[in-house]
Amino acid sequence: MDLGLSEQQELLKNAAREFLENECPEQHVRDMEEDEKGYSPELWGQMAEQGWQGLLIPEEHGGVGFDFLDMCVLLEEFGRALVPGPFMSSVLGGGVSIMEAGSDAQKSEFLPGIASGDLIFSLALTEPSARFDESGIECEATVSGNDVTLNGTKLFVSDAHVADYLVVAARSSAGVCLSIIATDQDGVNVTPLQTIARDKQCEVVLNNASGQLLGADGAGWDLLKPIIQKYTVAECAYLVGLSQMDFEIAVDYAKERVQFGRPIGSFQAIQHKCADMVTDVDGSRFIMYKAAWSIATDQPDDETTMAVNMAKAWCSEATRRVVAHGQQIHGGIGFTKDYKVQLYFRRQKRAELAFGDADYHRELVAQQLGL
Amino acid sequence: MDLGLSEQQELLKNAAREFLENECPEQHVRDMEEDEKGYSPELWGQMAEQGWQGLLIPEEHGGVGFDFLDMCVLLEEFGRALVPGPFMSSVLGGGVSIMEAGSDAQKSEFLPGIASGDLIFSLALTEPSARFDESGIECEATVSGNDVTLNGTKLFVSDAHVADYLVVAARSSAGVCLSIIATDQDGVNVTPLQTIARDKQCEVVLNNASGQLLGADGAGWDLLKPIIQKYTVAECAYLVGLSQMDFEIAVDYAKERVQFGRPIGSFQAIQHKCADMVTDVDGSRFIMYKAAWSIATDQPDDETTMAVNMAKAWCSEATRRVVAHGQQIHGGIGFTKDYKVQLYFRRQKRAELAFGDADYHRELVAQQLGL
Amino acid sequence: MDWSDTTVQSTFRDDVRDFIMTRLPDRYQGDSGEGEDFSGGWQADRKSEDAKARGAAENWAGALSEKGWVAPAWPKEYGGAGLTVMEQFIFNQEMAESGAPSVGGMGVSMLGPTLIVHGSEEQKAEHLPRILNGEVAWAQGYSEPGAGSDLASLQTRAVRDGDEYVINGQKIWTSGAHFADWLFTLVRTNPDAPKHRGISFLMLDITSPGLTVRPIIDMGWNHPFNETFFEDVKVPVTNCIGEEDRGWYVGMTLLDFERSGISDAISYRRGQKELREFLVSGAGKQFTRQDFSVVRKELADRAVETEVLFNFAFRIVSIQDSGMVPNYEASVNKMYSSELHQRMARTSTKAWGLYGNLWAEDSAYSPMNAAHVRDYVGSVPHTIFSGSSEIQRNVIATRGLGLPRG
Amino acid sequence: MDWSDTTVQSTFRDDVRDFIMTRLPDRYQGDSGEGEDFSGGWQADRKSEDAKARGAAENWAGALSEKGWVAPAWPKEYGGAGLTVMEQFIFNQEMAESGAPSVGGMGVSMLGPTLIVHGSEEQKAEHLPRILNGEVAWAQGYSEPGAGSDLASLQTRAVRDGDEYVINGQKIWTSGAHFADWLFTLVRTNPDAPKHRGISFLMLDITSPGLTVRPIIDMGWNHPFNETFFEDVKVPVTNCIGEEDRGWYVGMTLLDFERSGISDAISYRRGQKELREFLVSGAGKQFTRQDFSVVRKELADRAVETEVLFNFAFRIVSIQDSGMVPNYEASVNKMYSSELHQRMARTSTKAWGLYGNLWAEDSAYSPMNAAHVRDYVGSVPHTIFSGSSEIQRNVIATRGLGLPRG
Repeated sequence: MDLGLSEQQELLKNAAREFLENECPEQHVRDMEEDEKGYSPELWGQMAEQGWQGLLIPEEHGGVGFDFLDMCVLLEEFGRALVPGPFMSSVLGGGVSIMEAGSDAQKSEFLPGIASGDLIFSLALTEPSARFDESGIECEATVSGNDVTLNGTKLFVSDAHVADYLVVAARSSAGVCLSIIATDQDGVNVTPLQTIARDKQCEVVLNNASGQLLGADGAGWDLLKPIIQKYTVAECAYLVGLSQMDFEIAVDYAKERVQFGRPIGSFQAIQHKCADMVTDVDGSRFIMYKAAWSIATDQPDDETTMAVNMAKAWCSEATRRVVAHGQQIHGGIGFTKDYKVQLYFRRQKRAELAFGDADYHRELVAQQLGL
Repeated sequence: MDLGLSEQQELLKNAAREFLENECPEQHVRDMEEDEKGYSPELWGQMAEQGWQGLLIPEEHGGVGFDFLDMCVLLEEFGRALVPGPFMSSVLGGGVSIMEAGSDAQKSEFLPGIASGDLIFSLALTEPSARFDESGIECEATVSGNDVTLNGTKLFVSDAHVADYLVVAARSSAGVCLSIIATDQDGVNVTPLQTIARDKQCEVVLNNASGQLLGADGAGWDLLKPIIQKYTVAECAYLVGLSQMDFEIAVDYAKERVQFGRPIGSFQAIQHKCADMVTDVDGSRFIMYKAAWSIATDQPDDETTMAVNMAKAWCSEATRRVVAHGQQIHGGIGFTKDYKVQLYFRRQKRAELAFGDADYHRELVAQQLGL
Repeated sequence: MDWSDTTVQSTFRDDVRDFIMTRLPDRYQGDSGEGEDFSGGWQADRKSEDAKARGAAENWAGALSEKGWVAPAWPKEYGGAGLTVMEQFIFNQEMAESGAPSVGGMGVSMLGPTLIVHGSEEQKAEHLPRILNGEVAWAQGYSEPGAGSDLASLQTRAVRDGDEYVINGQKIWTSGAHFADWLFTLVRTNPDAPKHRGISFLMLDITSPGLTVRPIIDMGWNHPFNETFFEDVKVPVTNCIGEEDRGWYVGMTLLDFERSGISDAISYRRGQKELREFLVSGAGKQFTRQDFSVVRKELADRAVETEVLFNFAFRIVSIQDSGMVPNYEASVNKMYSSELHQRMARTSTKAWGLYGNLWAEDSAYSPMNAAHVRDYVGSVPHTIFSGSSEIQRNVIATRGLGLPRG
Repeated sequence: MDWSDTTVQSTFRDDVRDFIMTRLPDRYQGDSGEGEDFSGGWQADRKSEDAKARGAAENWAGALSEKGWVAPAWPKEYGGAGLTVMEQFIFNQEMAESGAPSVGGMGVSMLGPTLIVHGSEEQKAEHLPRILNGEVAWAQGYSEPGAGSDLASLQTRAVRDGDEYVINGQKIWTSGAHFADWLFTLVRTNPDAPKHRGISFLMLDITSPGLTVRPIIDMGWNHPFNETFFEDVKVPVTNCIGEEDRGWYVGMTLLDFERSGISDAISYRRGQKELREFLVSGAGKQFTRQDFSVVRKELADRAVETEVLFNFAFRIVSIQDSGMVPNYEASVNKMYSSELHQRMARTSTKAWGLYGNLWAEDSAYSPMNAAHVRDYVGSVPHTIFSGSSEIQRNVIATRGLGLPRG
């Protein structure tokens, strides 16, 4: 029993914080909101030099070979700094998918590129039905040997407009299958959507797009399960960092802002909001890490599944409460575009919704509780 | 548009408050918690002298002939004073049932006795299934002409142990039927249950109990609808008065109780609770009166139904929030049996549950909203 | 107790309704209200580059003006309609039900009544007619960066120099200043007096030299507010309303307006109805989350809460109609309405699942033109401006319930 | 980060578990904990009229004593087990999981450690052994009618008279005093000093002349608390722990106990599990409300929240295990746990619909012996005693987050 970080994790965290404070300041986040690509290739390269895109990837494939807990430590810092760009798309959506489902050849072909940052991947999971379950996969796949031809529309695909490859979940005659497709082909048509978080989620229309099978045909849904679990917990880690920073900004503001001759943080109404915020943030952190630990240490399936659903159920709501309090504590200034706290408010919503909000996961918890 | 009381209602309210402050003080409420009957026949008689049991009953049948809104004004005062005893059972469960469903002969036979307080009635609606809908009526009725024979168990029947007659909802070959049965017969076996509110809810076992039909055989459920609606709103009125008083007690305490050298009511944490309490109480009052007005002025059925469901959905939750805050503001003293505020906390739960809690009525609201 | 109209009220309601039906320009038909940035409202339209918008604003102002309904609450002698509180309420109800924009903005609601109570005859003669004929739109300059909830600590200085005040300082949250012609503002004329007693109430032309209006873009990319900077701005002393240094009390004048906030309740109810209808429609179902039942309960709660808000509004007008002045009740309305607004926006956004991400109004993928996610952001300041929820609860507790000040 | 035991921890856990399984008297098997009025606990049993209860209390105390586990946290030199914080945690976990009652009450948890830190050798020699062998049970007399959250304003006076203090005043909420033999209390010895600096920490025999213990019956008809009245009660000055007038600091001694509150989390989880199992069982279904789906979501939420509480407990012990002292984290635990307790009681009660009325433990109509409606009442003071939620939030904000005091 130990809820502290390991020495290696502390190092990773401190290095990430320092790096991101320098290289991904608020202005960068704002710039990327207006940027067509939504990320800076230069920063992307620097992150790769830090070994981050390859953090989870084994050394034999050009990565660093850290475990999933370590990745969550890093992603907390990403949330704190609101790092824009396709990091999670490429690392979780691409890297993890290939690690979980890929052949040795595919691992050798793609993982080094992901680790080095030379390749950008994304996971094309959801469709206009916006469902997270197996029946949500309706995109048509025609499988012939190792070749897959795809027709259909995938929606809310993060960063597809800058991805070199997509991991696509589709439905073949054998069931759900995964495939890897290159985006630079005629059959792939990507349109970014405007979102509350000003991130890049895309419509991807597949019209006889061709690619290669990833994992066995028909095994796609089983293969997706650990991928989705990791991605879900990764979103929780992002939310933890995001809400921690929102909370810190709000507490700092409450100490500085004076009204009625005293700092507003001396008023009980503000103090108690701050107390609730720290409770929600801390609660989020540990329930997220429990799920991450459960994955990283390969705990029994049912325990891991429960831990993941609980984490996303809690983090989705708790961090929403945090950013709402953050806005209220700031008063008018917090509502302006120019002040930083609103960046956190808007981005919370994206991660809250990603892979299902609290209601979705609460339902899964209820089922597992035998209710 | 006018949300104020009429002159007559002001008079009724003031008279009731003065009477109850004198005749139904806290000690009386406490005494009746331990009393086997649960009410004082003396006070019961005095209330009848005030005309209260007959408030709704037409003058031709010995009553005062006020309308349902007036009754709710009175019941607010009952809630405020936590009046123990079978008033609602007899007046709403008996009087209203007979006014809605009774023949002229039945009205002449029973209403004067109800109005004078000589007869006590109660409505035996729910059963061990604890359902409020038509399918919850499973008690067997055998109807022959005007005679009804009953077999089954009714549960949560208020004040049945002191009632002279019960209005029983049962199921005959024709559907649901209502009947009036005397309690002083072998086939009626009444057992009071111990409750959180220390009111008297009873198990009533019917074993070939005989009585007379009330309304047409098979028409019982339709006849029950306006009875249940009025009873439900009456419970809301009781809750409004109860929560108003709980709130007033808490505000007074917050003004008097000194900690850290100042009244605790000067702390924002307490002030904001009080502000939320008054919002909940006021919200309860007007949504209750809207439903009562809708009934009293015979607004269209769908509007009345919606108003009633909304009132109980809101009042059930809002008053629970009020009494919870009331306890918290009082700190330790509020938890003692000897201090008055706990009486309100416990009684709120009974009325919250009566005729369905917030969740039950919220569901009905959702249905009517087309959801 | 009566939730329905008297015969007289009902006749007046019919008049208003007929008038709106006949005279409301097409542009405002079926409109669901002004945008967060005043788009679609009278203030924006009268300064629009689009001649049709300008025409609609002008026509509608003209039509209201004929009936004296630009300023329904003003006394008739000043060109208002002199409506009773209950008539104002019915008027406002019908305007809100039809989504018709009001005309005259803060000139009608704030500056005019203040002038009527505290202004000199010259001031009234100069300004009131130009508010009523739509010639001049007003903005309010009260808040400052350091004076928000604690407004009386404002620091913008006005120094008397002969027949003029010279103003230096900064105002913030001057809503609609970018559509306004004139500004009314509170400034400090006596820095040595206790904070409420050194403030004056001034009017000034927004084009005065030294006065700069800078847009504040909000977190929803709208432009509802401005910062206003004063650098040696000169204002004739005749533009001071009421006595010098007594401006706090001039600014706090309780206006004889109906203060029910009924239009919020009406707009919430309409919004929820539109949402529910869309949700169960064919077009809506394609967006609706699979596990819709989770939202169902919340939608029912929001409907009940809106009913409570209606009653709070009815209560206020009942109090006023009986000749009394609401106390804490107006604070309850403001607090409850703004918090309900935020809950409603959350519930609505939740209904769309992943589609709750989408911001573009014109995308085929955005359910109901992304109105709800925009409202999720746009409702954020409603618990902050015009007296934050914290301030409202303080007021309810101390002024309303008599709890001792902290 | 690790949610599992190390090998060493796991071995110790097995030891504790084996011990409990072997030695726990039948009376405590499958017990789900002490009642609100201490019924079923060691304190009540040792004074019970029922010889079997007394025997069980004695046997269990004896068994724990053999292992030194009556006072697991005390240093071995004083007869404790000298367990590390992590061992204490595991011990407490296993005790809670099995529902085994702890022994020694406040003598072990409060008075003993205070004596160990501040007591004289004579005081230690006199009192510690009698706590460990179960001979003396202690109660705490801190709060007064006028000194609740503001404890330091306590007024019970002790006046030095030769070798004795003479005490006059009143204490309240002296929990368990009706089962106790001795009382430790804070009294004012110097009324002229600043309020924290005129308080002394005294021990006294509960049978001292002039000392009266009166039951407080709570709103659930239980008797957990007492009022204690002092009329010229005489206490030898040798019963003062630490210096005179320094009692506030003696009383606030931070004890080297594990402070995770893990037993709450364990009892909540067990309670929820029992409820869920009963709800879906045949026996449960007959009580369950028709529209059960409304409770389903809440039950899931409570389960998630309990997981959060577990982590808060794990966090505390992790901090302590690494040699640091928890700061605001213990306040988070207390506040969160007590508020969760109330939510849980509401949710559970709601599951039963009308059956949520029933109070009788022994009625066939009471689902699960009316445990939930009793808990609905019984959980009321949990957000009040031992530092109310308001106080905890103040502490979190000021001590934890460094916000300025109000």
